[in-house]
Amino acid sequence: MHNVDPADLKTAAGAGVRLVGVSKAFRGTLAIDDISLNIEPGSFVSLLGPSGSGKTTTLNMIAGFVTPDAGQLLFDDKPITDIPPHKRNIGMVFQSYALFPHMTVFDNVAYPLRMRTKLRKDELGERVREALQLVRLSGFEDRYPRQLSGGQQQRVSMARALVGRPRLLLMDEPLGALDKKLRDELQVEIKEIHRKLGSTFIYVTHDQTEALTMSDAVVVMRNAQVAQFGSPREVYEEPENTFVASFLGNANLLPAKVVAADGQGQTVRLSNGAALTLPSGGRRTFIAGSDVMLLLRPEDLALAAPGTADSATLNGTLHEMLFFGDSYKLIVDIGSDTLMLWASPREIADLSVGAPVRVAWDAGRAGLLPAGE
Amino acid sequence: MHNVDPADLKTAAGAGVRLVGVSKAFRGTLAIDDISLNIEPGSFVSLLGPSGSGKTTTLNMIAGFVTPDAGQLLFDDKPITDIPPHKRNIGMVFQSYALFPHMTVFDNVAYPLRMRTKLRKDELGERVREALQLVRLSGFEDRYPRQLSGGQQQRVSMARALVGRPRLLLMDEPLGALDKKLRDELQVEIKEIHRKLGSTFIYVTHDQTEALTMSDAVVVMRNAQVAQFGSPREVYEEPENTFVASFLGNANLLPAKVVAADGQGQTVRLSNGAALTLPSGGRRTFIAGSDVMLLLRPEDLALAAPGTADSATLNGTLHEMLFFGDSYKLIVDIGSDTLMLWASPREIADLSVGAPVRVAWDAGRAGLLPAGE
Amino acid sequence: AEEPVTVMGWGGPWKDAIMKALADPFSEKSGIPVRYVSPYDYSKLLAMDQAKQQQFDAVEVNGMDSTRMIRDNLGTPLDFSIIDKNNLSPEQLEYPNAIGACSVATVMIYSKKRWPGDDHPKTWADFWDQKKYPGGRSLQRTPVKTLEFALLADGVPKDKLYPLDLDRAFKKLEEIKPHIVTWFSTGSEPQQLIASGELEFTAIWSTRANDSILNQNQPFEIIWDGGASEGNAECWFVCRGCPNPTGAMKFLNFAASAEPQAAFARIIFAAPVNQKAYKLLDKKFAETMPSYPANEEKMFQIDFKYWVDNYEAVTQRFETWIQS
Amino acid sequence: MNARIDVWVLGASVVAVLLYLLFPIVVVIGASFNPTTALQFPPSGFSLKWYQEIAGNPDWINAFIVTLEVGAITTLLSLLFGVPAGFALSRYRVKGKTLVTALLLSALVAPHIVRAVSTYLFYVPLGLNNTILGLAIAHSIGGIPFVVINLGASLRSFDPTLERAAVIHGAHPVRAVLTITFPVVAPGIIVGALFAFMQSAQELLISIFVLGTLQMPIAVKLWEGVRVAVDPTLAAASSLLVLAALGFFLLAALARRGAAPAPNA
Amino acid sequence: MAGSQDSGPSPTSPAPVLPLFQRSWFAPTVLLAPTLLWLIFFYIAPIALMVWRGLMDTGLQGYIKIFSSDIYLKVFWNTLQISIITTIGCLVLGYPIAFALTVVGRRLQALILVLVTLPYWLDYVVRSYSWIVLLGRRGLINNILVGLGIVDQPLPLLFNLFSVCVGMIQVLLPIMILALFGAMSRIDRRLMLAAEIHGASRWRAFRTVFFPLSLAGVYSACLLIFISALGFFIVPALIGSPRQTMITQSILVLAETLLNWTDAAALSIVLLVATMVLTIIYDRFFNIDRLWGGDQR
Ligand SMILES: Nc1ncnc2c1ncn2[C@@H]1O[C@H](COP(=O)(O)OP(=O)(O)OP(=O)(O)O)[C@@H](O)[C@H]1O
Ligand SMILES: Nc1ncnc2c1ncn2[C@@H]1O[C@H](COP(=O)(O)OP(=O)(O)OP(=O)(O)O)[C@@H](O)[C@H]1O
Ligand SMILES: [Mg+2]
Ligand SMILES: [Mg+2]
Repeated sequence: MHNVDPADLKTAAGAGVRLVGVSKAFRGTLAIDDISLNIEPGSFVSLLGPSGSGKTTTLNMIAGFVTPDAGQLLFDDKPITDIPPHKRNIGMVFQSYALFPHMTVFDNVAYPLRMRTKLRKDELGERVREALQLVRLSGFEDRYPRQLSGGQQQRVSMARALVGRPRLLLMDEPLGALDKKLRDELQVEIKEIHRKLGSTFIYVTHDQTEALTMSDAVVVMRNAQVAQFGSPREVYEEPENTFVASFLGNANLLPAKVVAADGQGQTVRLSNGAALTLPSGGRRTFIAGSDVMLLLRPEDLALAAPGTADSATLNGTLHEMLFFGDSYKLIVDIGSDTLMLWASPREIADLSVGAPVRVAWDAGRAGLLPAGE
Repeated sequence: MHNVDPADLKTAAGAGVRLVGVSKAFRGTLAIDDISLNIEPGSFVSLLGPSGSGKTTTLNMIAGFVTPDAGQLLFDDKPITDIPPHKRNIGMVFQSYALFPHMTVFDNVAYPLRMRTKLRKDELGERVREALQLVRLSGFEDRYPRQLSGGQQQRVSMARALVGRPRLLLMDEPLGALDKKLRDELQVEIKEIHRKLGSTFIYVTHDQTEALTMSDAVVVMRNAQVAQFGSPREVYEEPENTFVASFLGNANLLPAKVVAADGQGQTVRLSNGAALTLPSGGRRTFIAGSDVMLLLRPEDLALAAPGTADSATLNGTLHEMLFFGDSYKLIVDIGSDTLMLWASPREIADLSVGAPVRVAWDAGRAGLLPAGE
Repeated sequence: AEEPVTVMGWGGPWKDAIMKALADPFSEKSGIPVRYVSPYDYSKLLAMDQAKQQQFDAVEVNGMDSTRMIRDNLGTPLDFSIIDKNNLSPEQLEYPNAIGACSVATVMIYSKKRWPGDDHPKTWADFWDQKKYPGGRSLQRTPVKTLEFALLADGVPKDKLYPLDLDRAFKKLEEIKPHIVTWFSTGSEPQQLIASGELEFTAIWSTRANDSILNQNQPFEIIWDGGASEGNAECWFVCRGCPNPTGAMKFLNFAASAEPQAAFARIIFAAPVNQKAYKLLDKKFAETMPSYPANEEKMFQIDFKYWVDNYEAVTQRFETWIQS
Repeated sequence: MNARIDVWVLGASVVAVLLYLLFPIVVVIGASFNPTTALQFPPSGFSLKWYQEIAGNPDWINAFIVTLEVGAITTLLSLLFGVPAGFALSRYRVKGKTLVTALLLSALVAPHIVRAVSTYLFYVPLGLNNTILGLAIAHSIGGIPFVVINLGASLRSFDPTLERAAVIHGAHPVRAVLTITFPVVAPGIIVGALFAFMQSAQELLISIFVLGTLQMPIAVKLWEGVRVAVDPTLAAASSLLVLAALGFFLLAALARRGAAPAPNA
Repeated sequence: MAGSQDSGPSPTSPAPVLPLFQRSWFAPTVLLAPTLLWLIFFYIAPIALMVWRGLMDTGLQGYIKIFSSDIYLKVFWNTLQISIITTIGCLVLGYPIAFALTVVGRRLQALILVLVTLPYWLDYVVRSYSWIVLLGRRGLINNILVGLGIVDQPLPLLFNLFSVCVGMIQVLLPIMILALFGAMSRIDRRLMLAAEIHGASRWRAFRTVFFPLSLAGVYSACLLIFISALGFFIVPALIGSPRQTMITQSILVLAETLLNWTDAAALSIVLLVATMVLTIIYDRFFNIDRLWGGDQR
């Protein structure tokens, strides 16, 4: 499928980007509220967050399209205002594509090359065709943007951003309009390009799997602020609050009270009365009596063989069972709360809704978070 | 979270839609090629397919915005041309949102009610607020579309389509710009509304999980044609060809040759020499000597305990291991081909890339598809 | 080559006539080229003079503007060593620094189709008599001549017109106002309106009347009685401060002589002032000319002196009246 | 779509308005074939003699050429000054924008006779009278507002993200405007340029004053004829102008065929 | 159909953001200054000089005369009345055709556009002749009406307010249509589809979506037509009656016939100032920024 060898790509040093206490309001709506970020040169950073949380605005600010009301933006440690946008050597995929309607696909993609380089005609053609091949659009060179479907337009926009091998690539949901299959392919391509180019990539997505698999660091945004900034593993495995926990992947969050806490571990009691003990580890510790939220990821839960009684299991009834293609999603009612977990087709062969089930949990992987948001 | 009781919603009989041999070309590009579909009244049908496969065009045709070059479109068994668009009682979410820029969010959403009903002012306000609450946009009533983020605009578009409780709802990637969490919530809402309304829903998506979980029937499109039309289970478990198999979910497709076929089952030989026997079942049967593709879904594969030798295992080396949040994706090299499978964090605790592994497969769930194409 | 003479005047067919009858033969004879500039615009001539950038050498101006030119001394004294007085007739020398160029008049014409018999309108009183002679009529949108016509219609003898009794004239005009189809302002308007049947009778320039009747065969007839003659007031001048006064004098010498005047009249129906030209004209044709003595007698002479002095005030009054 | 009343009503009103707009053309072309000197419609016969007269008369041909020259320079000047002004007015918060606008629009109404006399006097020391350039400069005052307004209207709908996309991909902002913004809003600029040309071609009084002694654009040529006498030459000249415009449109259409495809399929 | 550029979601404000031009006085100054200087030098200065000379010669006499005479007030009123009727007429006749242009196919669109712009090339003077043919007492309309016995006296259709408006509308209609069409073609057609699919009949979709969106274009087109109409003189002179005398005709009489340039200049200044005042009033109500593409509110 991908015949282009990204090893051809010239390696450019990635640019470092720093935001220091940046804010921006639109007519009263706070779109960015005192954000500070340090994006390492050459890293792949994803911006992740609910719709309207300020991702596009942050990107526009880095590109220089939106001037912050307060705070400072540094590009390679220089204030960004010292370098005009067209000299920053940035590539950008716009959420609304922003293809030039009066140019063919070829000319759209060739645009950055024509602006930034003095390539010979054949070299230029070569590079453009290469970029189009990367996004699986060979043969569409002579079409105009309005003759393309939504997803095709998005891919042209991506080819245009990549073709110039920029030092910083800003991508605003570049795969948003694509199907899973193409998306998977292009994710691999993008990572490959990132590796070979050495540029800094800032990637906005609303797909947390995408963010987790592709990035060196993830910025989780919420209400114009940064909810957490860290490596994919950190934000997934050690979320700082329930928002991050539930936004990234699926999370069973059960209200609980710490009943005992010592060097051995912490014991919490759920609202249905069950008590669970977590071994002490790198996680947060709470004093006895605190209200907490117990975080159990569905993948750390499994159906236990019926009959076995164990402190690391919870009893419940099967409330719902949903077909998900490769697996089934089970909702188990454990009294005051429900648990969600996955099961393979084999495991549920003899189960039906309403049946009593036991859920085993992995105490070493459970976590405690402060209660109340 | 969802305080609106969809039981309030008046139940309207869903409309039936039929396409008979419909085609449409745009200046030489065949966007729809002789498609026939029968969409049952009240059903939830998803259109799924790669970017540019003709989904939006199909929807536009049903809405009456694009006139077919050939074929016929029936709406409740009447040719669609007999009913002007505004009398068809359709709701539609446009891929490009198509919000009225001169109206506030409130007026946008109230539009279908003002056109189709003579509600009192307070009833109207009630219904609009209800719809906005469904899409989690309470409090945005007085904004104008250009003051909203991409995802927020999309949700307004959805509220507008839903508010009139139409007999047919056409949705073109209505959740495309939303994050997974909101998407999951709204998927549940949409299903709930579908159940209560009884309307027919035609739903375009590029997300196969969405298509499989929400629909009564799935239309998989490819190159302007219908690749397969059936229930989610049918298309997932009994794909008619390798395209459908690999487009829906992940598929390991291994070229193989049938070496024996009898009442007991079929034996195939892979290119690395391994022979596998599939029990006879409802699937397609091939005569001995045929070239086929062996379909093994990742979820039907598992790591087998090392050392055990079994006809239902394949030997290989671990080629790659990717973190996916709730699980790891493993790529196993089995000589001529690779296999993809999932493993939980616990299972891979002691594995590293390069290690020899054995993969167990579920013979009862494997499938054979015609090779070629 | 000789320095060209720049001549300003009316354009269109007028220009063609000037070129054919005057300019081309002159150039042929003298070798001096003539540059003819149109359209006629007296304000432009004035602007050039004010700017001390006069570019017109010779101009032929209408009666009103002649009088103004003389008043404002925009002309140059004529050099009678170049201009041969013997070729001229005395009428041409009535005004200082000027030579009579052509004679035009404003007259009434009526449709012979409408009134084929002898019972046709004959006087301005008839023109005013809407009851006896119903039909479309028009007058020019200017107080000059129009007020005189009104007074004639009201019974003022033609030698007692000036100074005009304005109140009486406007009172009389008030009678006809509702019956006027249009107040024309260009020479071609009444011609068009006759051709398209909008007008049964109208005031019209004699040149245009002859063009309609003789060239376009419109069934109309001129009433010379009570016509307004410009007499000898339409003159050639050599402009003050012009670039080529000598050439201009030479041109005037030729243009004012009998033969070119006759040729000019034949083409555009503008009557010669030089009476010697009548010898060259066909009798039948001569009878259609306003300066033909039999015709001139029936008309009154416009008193341009009166008009130049009162033009602005009366025009303001006329415009106020006509617009209300 | 099947036949519908609203479509019929719309179609009928379009046809009616077109008839109204085109009626004078029909009359003028018809009258230009009249064999006698009267302007008459329907013509009393058929004759091409007025066309022959034009073809044989260098005055008419010169008038066409002068009109083209003045119009072309006017258009150029209007674009040169109108495009930057239109861009500035629609893109920036400019102090006194209302005043600038009022100034521009007033140029559309300023009575031409006053502009003619004042421009003439003003030109004397500058030596611009009797030059094509001088007239074009005077006409550009009336052409600039058309360019500014049409460009402003087009820029209004222009998606500024496109400009951002160009800048971020390496185009200097000025280059972004030149390679992206202007091509996209080109139709607006072209319409403005067309208007600028037309107002120059039809302007009368300033032409008479500024270009007085030697040359004469077509509008003046027509007007001076009318003031004295109308004959079908005027109709023929007008008809030729219309036919020339039609030919120009046809050529443009032919040239565009095969170029960029339809904007909204 | 599939998402074209011009209407994609672009939530951030369309404010001028070209970074080079962020020092906000610099670029607009560089861009506007030549044009302003050009206008001031070749348009304002000549008139100002002439007015100045007039003031030197005769003082304020010209202005006093204008404001103390009924005739000029009447002429101003005529001008205003005719311009308003012309503007409304152009709008009423031009709107449907401009709308039709946005819905027809490309070929038909090109054809109609050519037909619409064609009359623009016809000389003012010659085309007024055609109105005599149509509207005269012996014109086509009266011949038909009298011939059919609908009326027994020919209707007075020519040389009055009616004919002036017929003539002026015909002259200005092409500009109106092009201006409206320009504005309308920028409206996203999919919005009409969205309206129809959500229950609006075509007429209501037009009324509630297309029409309000077209208003900005309507306002600026009307201003353009109105202001152009103010300066007309040939049409009212040839097919109007003296009662429809417009301001430019009066100025012409003063300047050309009476050679009174001082008063002519004074009257022109009054007209120019009136135009500017109208523009500023327009700004108050409709926000001049719309003309230049500013924000809608
Ligand atoms: N021009 C504007 N005027 C007013 N509010 C705005 C404007 N642009 C953005 N906002 C608001 O600022 C907030 C952040 O918007 P932004 O576009 O950055 O969100 P986002 O994270 O990109 O969302 P999405 O995933 O939906 O694209 C939103 O609440 C939005 O409504
Ligand atoms: N107006 C048009 N002119 C030319 N080709 C078009 C036009 N509209 C669509 N197409 C082509 O028709 C095909 C189908 O387009 P369609 O918009 O239906 O795709 P889609 O399945 O909705 O894709 P996506 O998921 O990317 O939105 C595409 O190849 C597209 O390029
Ligand atoms: Mg966004
Ligand atoms: Mg689509």
